[in-house]
Amino acid sequence: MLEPINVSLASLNLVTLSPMLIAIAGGLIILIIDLFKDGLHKSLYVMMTILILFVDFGSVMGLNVNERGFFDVMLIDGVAIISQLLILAASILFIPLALTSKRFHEYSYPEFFALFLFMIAGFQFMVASDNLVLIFVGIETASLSLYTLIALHNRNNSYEAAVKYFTMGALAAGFFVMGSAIIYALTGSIELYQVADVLQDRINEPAVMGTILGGSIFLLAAFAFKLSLFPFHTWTPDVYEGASAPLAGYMSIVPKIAVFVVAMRIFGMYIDLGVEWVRILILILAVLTMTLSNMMALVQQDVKRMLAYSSISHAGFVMAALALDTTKGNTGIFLYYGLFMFTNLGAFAMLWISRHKNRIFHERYDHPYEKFAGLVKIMPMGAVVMGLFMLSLAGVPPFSIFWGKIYIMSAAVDAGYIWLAVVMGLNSAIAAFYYLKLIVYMFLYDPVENDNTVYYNASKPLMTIIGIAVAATVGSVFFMQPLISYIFYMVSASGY
Amino acid sequence: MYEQIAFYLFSVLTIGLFLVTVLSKNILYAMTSLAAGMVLISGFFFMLGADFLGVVQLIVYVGAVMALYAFAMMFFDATRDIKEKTTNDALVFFLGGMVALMLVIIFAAPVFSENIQAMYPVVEGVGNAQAVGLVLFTKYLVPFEVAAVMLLVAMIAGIILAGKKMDHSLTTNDDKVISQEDTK
Amino acid sequence: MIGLSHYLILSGLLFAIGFVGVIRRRNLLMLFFATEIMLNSANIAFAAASYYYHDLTGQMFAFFIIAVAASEVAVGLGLLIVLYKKFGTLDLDDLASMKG
Amino acid sequence: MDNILSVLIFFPAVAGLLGFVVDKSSARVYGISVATVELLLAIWLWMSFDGTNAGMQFVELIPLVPDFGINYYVGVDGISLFIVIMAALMTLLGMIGMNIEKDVKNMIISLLFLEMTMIGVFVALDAIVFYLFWELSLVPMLYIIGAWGGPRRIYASIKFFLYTFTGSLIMLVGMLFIAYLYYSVSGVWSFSITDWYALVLPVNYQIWLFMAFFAGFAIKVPMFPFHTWLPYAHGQAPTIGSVILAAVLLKMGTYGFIRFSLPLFPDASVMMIPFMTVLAVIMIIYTAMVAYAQEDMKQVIAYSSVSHMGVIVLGTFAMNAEGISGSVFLMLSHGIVSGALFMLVGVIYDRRHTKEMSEFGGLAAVMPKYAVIFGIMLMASVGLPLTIGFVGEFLVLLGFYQVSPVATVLAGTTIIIGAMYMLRLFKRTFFGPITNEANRNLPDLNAREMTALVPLVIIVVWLGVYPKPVLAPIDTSVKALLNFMEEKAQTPEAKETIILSKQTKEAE
Amino acid sequence: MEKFVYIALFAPLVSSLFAALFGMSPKKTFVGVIASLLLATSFVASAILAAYVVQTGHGIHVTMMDWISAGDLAIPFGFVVDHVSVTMMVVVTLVSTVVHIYSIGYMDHDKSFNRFFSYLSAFVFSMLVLVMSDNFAGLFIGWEGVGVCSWLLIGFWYHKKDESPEVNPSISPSWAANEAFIVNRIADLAMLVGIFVLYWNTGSLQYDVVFAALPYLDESVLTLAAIALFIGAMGKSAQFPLHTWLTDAMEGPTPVSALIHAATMVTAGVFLVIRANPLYSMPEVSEVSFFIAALGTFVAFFAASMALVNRDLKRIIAYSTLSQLGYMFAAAGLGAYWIALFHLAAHAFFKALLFLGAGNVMHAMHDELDIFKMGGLKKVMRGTYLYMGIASIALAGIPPLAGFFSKDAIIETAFNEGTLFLWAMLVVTAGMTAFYSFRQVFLTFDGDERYKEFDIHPHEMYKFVLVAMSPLALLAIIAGFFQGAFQEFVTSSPLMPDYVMSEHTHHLAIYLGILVLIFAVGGIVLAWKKYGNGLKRDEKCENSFIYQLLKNQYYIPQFYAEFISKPYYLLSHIMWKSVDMKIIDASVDAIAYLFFKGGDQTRKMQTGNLSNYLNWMAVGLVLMLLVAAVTALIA
Repeated sequence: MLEPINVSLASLNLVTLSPMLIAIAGGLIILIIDLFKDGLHKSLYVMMTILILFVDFGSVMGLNVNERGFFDVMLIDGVAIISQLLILAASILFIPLALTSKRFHEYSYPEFFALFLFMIAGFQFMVASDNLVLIFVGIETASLSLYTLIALHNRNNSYEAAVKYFTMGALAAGFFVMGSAIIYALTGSIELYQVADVLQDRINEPAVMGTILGGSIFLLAAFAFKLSLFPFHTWTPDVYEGASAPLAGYMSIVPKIAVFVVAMRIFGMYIDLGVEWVRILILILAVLTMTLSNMMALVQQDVKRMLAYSSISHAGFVMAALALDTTKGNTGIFLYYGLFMFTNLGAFAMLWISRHKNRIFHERYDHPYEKFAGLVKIMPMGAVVMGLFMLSLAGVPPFSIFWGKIYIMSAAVDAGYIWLAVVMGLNSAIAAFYYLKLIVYMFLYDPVENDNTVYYNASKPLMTIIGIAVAATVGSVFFMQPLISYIFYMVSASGY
Repeated sequence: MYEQIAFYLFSVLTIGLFLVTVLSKNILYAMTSLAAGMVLISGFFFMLGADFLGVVQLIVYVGAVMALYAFAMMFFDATRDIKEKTTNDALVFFLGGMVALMLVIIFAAPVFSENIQAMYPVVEGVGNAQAVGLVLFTKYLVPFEVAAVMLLVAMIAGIILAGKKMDHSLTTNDDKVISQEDTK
Repeated sequence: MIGLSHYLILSGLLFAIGFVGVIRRRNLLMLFFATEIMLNSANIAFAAASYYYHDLTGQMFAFFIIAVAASEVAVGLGLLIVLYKKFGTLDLDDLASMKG
Repeated sequence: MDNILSVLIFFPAVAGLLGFVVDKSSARVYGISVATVELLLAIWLWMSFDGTNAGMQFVELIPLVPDFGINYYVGVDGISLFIVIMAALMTLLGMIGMNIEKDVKNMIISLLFLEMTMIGVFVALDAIVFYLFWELSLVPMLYIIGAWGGPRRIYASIKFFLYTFTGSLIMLVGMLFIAYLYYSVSGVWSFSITDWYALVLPVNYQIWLFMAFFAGFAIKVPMFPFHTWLPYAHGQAPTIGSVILAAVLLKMGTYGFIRFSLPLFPDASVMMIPFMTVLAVIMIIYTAMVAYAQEDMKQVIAYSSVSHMGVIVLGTFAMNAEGISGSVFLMLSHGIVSGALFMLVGVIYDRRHTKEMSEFGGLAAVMPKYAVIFGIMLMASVGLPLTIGFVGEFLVLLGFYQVSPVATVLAGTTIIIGAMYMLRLFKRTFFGPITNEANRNLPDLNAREMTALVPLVIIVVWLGVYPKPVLAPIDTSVKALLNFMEEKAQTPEAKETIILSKQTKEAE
Repeated sequence: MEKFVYIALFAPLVSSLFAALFGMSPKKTFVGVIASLLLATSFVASAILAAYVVQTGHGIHVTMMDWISAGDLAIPFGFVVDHVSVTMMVVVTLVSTVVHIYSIGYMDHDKSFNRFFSYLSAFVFSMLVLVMSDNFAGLFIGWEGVGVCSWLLIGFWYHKKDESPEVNPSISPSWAANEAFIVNRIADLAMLVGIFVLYWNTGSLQYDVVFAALPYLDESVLTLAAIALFIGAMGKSAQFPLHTWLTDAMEGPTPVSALIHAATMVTAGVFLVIRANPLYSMPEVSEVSFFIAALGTFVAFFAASMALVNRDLKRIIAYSTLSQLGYMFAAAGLGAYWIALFHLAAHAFFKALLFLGAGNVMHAMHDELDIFKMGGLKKVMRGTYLYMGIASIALAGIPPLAGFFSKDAIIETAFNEGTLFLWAMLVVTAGMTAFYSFRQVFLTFDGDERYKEFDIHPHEMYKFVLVAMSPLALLAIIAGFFQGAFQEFVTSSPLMPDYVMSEHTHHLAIYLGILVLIFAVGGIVLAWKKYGNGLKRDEKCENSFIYQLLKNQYYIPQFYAEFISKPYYLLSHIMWKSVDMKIIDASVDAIAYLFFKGGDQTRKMQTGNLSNYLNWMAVGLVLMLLVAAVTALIA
């Protein structure tokens, strides 16, 4: 017979669960409100969501570093806290973009906001655990919500995008479980700290190396898909194109932050164990990703697709930092995404502003370059703002992403990977071309059609969000010091 | 001895059934063989002492999932033979073969470790369901709850995606059209 | 005597079959079948390892995999339904309006 | 006013921001007023500058990212002082001489931002701040070339941007590596150049780092074979763009060599002398030949810029006070002279909307004042004594003779082939009968153009006859630099090659 | 005395600036007058300085201000008035004063009258800087300054158009100006190298410091410095092979030819060698010095030979200038610096006179220069005829005119040094000189009046011009008598070594003189026989190879055009079109294109087809697994 188990509530450390619970509860509240009263305006839900996220944010802020909770399933280390903060911040920035002056399909569903909150809870679970089960379930919760959110945009491209994303995601899930199965078969555990202990003992057994590597490769393939690394990136441009512009911007940041944290936990472990091949493979993937996606971005005719490829390239850039497995490199990941968040979201928000329902500039694309031709004449501030975002993405100082870039390049140099820093530099130069192309269209060409279409979707909340993004992009130099020192402290406190 | 016979029999059957699933042109055959394969897999679970898992497998897969697929199949009117363009079979089988080969090589290594300290050991004399229940509701309670949320998400997703509201897209219609629809 | 490796290799073979299905199938519904196979193959590996280690963790993982598989089916079918309503087909070769 | 440098940097930027509010009709006057104030501030800087002090003056240090060693750190010494003044001067005169109808306001704002970045580059003492201004300067220039340029302006502007950007990113890696080395030695992150100066680097590191910085600077200078963006940029840019580009932006490269490469990597710099010499000599002769074949007036001057920049590079690597001082002085003189020449070409372009030499001929009779000023600038360009052009060129060649007589003779051919293309240009444009009727009634320089050009003529003659007020502070700082390099150099060859002046030696 | 130094130096500058003020106005006679007065002032100041130097026996050294100082280099604006420079100053200011006055008449009808005076005075200023400077850099200022003024003045009539040599044997002034400038620049480069050598080995550019340090220098350094400086001198003094520009420079107005291309600027090279005589006297560089002498002799003969057949009035005189410069270099190279300087001064007077006379002829003949189209002009132009005659006699070396003394001394020096070959060449050249001088005089002034065919009505120059020319004529006649005094004066300078003939030569001097005289008179007689009674063209002779060779200047200009100018342009064009555009720029663009092409290729993987995407994932996985398996197998 089994002994009854006594668990004290204090030992569970339930506070570690609070942020996710807040998000889930928030989602449920929204569903309940919808249940009681139909036809409420989306602005209510937007504000509700913001408030819930705000509370969530506050509860994350209140967490103590390096605590485990709930039978050690929950792991609240510095990385978990920063990544949650970044996820929540990006979400708070994202959700007001629903308040456009035109109506779009997804925002007519209160469920949209509930799913959004569940998705955030999923991400939060992912980053706040080192148990592969919880990570897996978190990933799937978030992903399933995300597929739905994409499809809710409700036009042909969005279904196509959602289906593509879903199908490839299912394959990636297969990779993930197979990788986990190999790890479990090898070590008898699915908790990373124990896996590390066991592997540490077995690392010298001659035949095991291949198996260790095999397990890591399935996981790498799964995460490479989520992080859109070459050649697992193919979904990205199509999905970004099919999704609404703000969601595409959101997808380029939040899921990636979450997955980076998990990847950092898993592959950091492998690299620490001295499985050098993992590092080499990651570096190969990273370099291929940034280079090839840059090249593909060069030849795009659509700004949104260009930004999609550029996001892939940025992810490759950051992935290279992950391969370094140094505190500085890992700090760089969060710093980079913390800065990328504002700029990229701002850029996608600018596309969102210019989204027109039925004015077809191009039979296929929503945002062809031609649409932005001569923007400076039609909408000078808009052009300047978009130009700033582009310059920032290109890494022109003193705009935000420049600081992330040099921090990561510096990390590469410190780790002895000077060639990598050079490759990063050259890639930035290639990338500069396609960002410049948009600037050239906006500033140097004459408008194709001189009307106010580009104002189409603008509203006060959108302007506010863009204003915040601009302020963060331009004034980044003034908050770099606190940002770097905070992230560095958090990352090093978690031992990465 | 029985174990060996059972293993090899089940293995061959499972592989055969799943091959039918993957290669058959007829969706009905594919689905039926998939369901049969799932049943056989639950057989493995019983062989491996995971009774609870075996039962869940039977209920969820054969009961729920297969039923869903069956409904979907009817919805899509996919009972007829499906024409698929399989242009590069060589590549597909090469890749599949390679994956199989690699996995065999990887698993052929002496992966089993002697000195594993089981975290949640199988207790002798206790039913599998009971033991599983204990672990599931202590250690894996959080994932369990998250899985619940996940299922909720799946439910909501299924409902709204398949719902009628999706038939009229607010995204592609002009605002004037939408407001007319609203007033209806 | 049947060892862990036997089960693992079986799991690997099943995974490869599912894998072939995923990359070969052009009909989305049948493609989803293949993903189920892949998930199930992992289940066998988990259950086997769990048995040989006398550890329940593997069964836990397998349990969650089943849950995930079920959820995926729900969402996947939901997506397929809207897709079918708009495109009238499940053939993914007809699903290539975005490219380049 | 101790923070005059910050004022100098940010005054144009603030003015640029406020410029958005100024009405289009008054933008030009606004710009000129701002630029005038800026020039006066720069002159004030000169007046309060202590010419006998070789070190950095008016230093300001504000931590920006102390954890990462990035500070807002600026200061000025004899080497940078005059380039700053020149930047302010050329901006002002360029604005005065500017003849643009389209989007004047945008142009003025761009110019003001450009001025900020130019001054920032030359006073920055923190590598990241330097890099920041360096990259930022590309943006307004891109706009200026792209928005007001010729038919292939977009190609030209993108080429300009990307080429420079690529090189400087490699330079950035070099900077990060030095910072890392500094960190590993001292345990503190720092990007301040003065801290780096204290760092003694192993020679093999020095060579790699030298090459990294070379990538950034060489493209900017632009050195052969990285120069091909320049003819396009100049060819397509509006007059004001060419003026600023030639006068100031190119100097960033050579200034970088002096500020970074020489003191940070003294051994590598000495080892690289043959390499740099070969490139510089090719640059001088080859581009001069290319200039000779040009049909477009502006292209002649564009290629001549490359050729003259070769002389500047050569002087930088002379490793003696004569050569380096000459090089710095030549930066100034080239800035003034090429700026003036581009303005002059602009004058004729405004009138005829063509720059082809074959369209002209006999202009001397029609536009005598123009011809006179062009002639003076031409003579300064070919290095006639008692014009500004001679002093630098003479000192550079004199200095470099100590390093390599053969290379000096080859480089010295610049005075021959330089004269060849310039005289060909002058002859085809100004001499001969008036063959094209369209030229017969061209108006001579108007008051606005005279206002822009006459100060340059005065400077050309003044600094040609009496360069001392400028040369002396430069020389003081250069001697200190050499002294420092000699102390820091590790290899005996380097110590031997770096030649201190007798006065410096005696002072020791 | 210092103020006279500055007056002498800056009066021409003031004059130039004053004239420049009116540079764009129509002709104003007072500009010319004031310029002439200022030049005269300069001359007077120079004369006073000369008197002072004669009296006190030592020079004046003033330092006006610093010019360039960097590193150890310190170059002041310093001026030295010593025996050598004061001689030059007097000659330069005198000739230029005369030329200024002459120009008032000559440029009478030119619309750019004021500009002309500005340039001319600027030239004089530069020339004075050149001769008065106390250091090599200052010399270089003047050196380049005269180059520019020469460029301006040769190209003074810039509005004439280029014509191919077949249409018009003379070339356009602007072309000639550029040629002169560029050829001079080639030599200037060498001169700069010389300056660098001296600086790096002596630490200074001041004459006194450099000369004091010479004994301590290596032979190679000295040789290099001597060669480099001499190449510099060759350019300015138009020595072979840099001589072509001088004849082309005759495209400038005639007063310019008189001042710059006969009396002053072209002698700057000689002046440099004289100035740097401590260097050239060093025993280590005796070979260089001998080369100078040999080259001088060669040029004397070579130029004279071309003068024999030329039909262009000014070009004949230009060749004669070239030839006489050869004489000067011969003397300087042989160590007879004071003789060279003396010939320089004497030559300045009669050659300027000759040119100004030629200018009168041109004025009369409406810019016609072909002497075959003249003849019999003595009837209308008596004064000019007289002046030209005197100058030609002086040039031919007929006693007692100046040329005899100066040239004979050079020939004697060649004999004295034992270089008999040089001596023989110089003697023969003396005969040729006489021949071509008088060929020109006879063809111009005697014989039949061929100009009438061309409907030209010649007239004599203004009276005041003729009066202004008289000092030159006077000096051309009497300068020779001061040979002794000059020697005594100049050689009293510590920097100027004396040169005296050996006893042996002294004994033979009278015979040598008579020999030269025989050649000279022979040349004149021959010229009279051939041309005294009008032009009789000899087809056979004119078609002979030698005649054609000489007429075409030994084909050297053609050689330069074909083998230097044209290839250079072609090469430049190739460099631009093929190398710069097709190779360098194209490779930069190719890199960019490569990325584009790569992007175009890579985007093909983005087919939009989900199945392909899944395949890509599979490929990625398999590739990575392959790595793992290989690792496993290796382990």
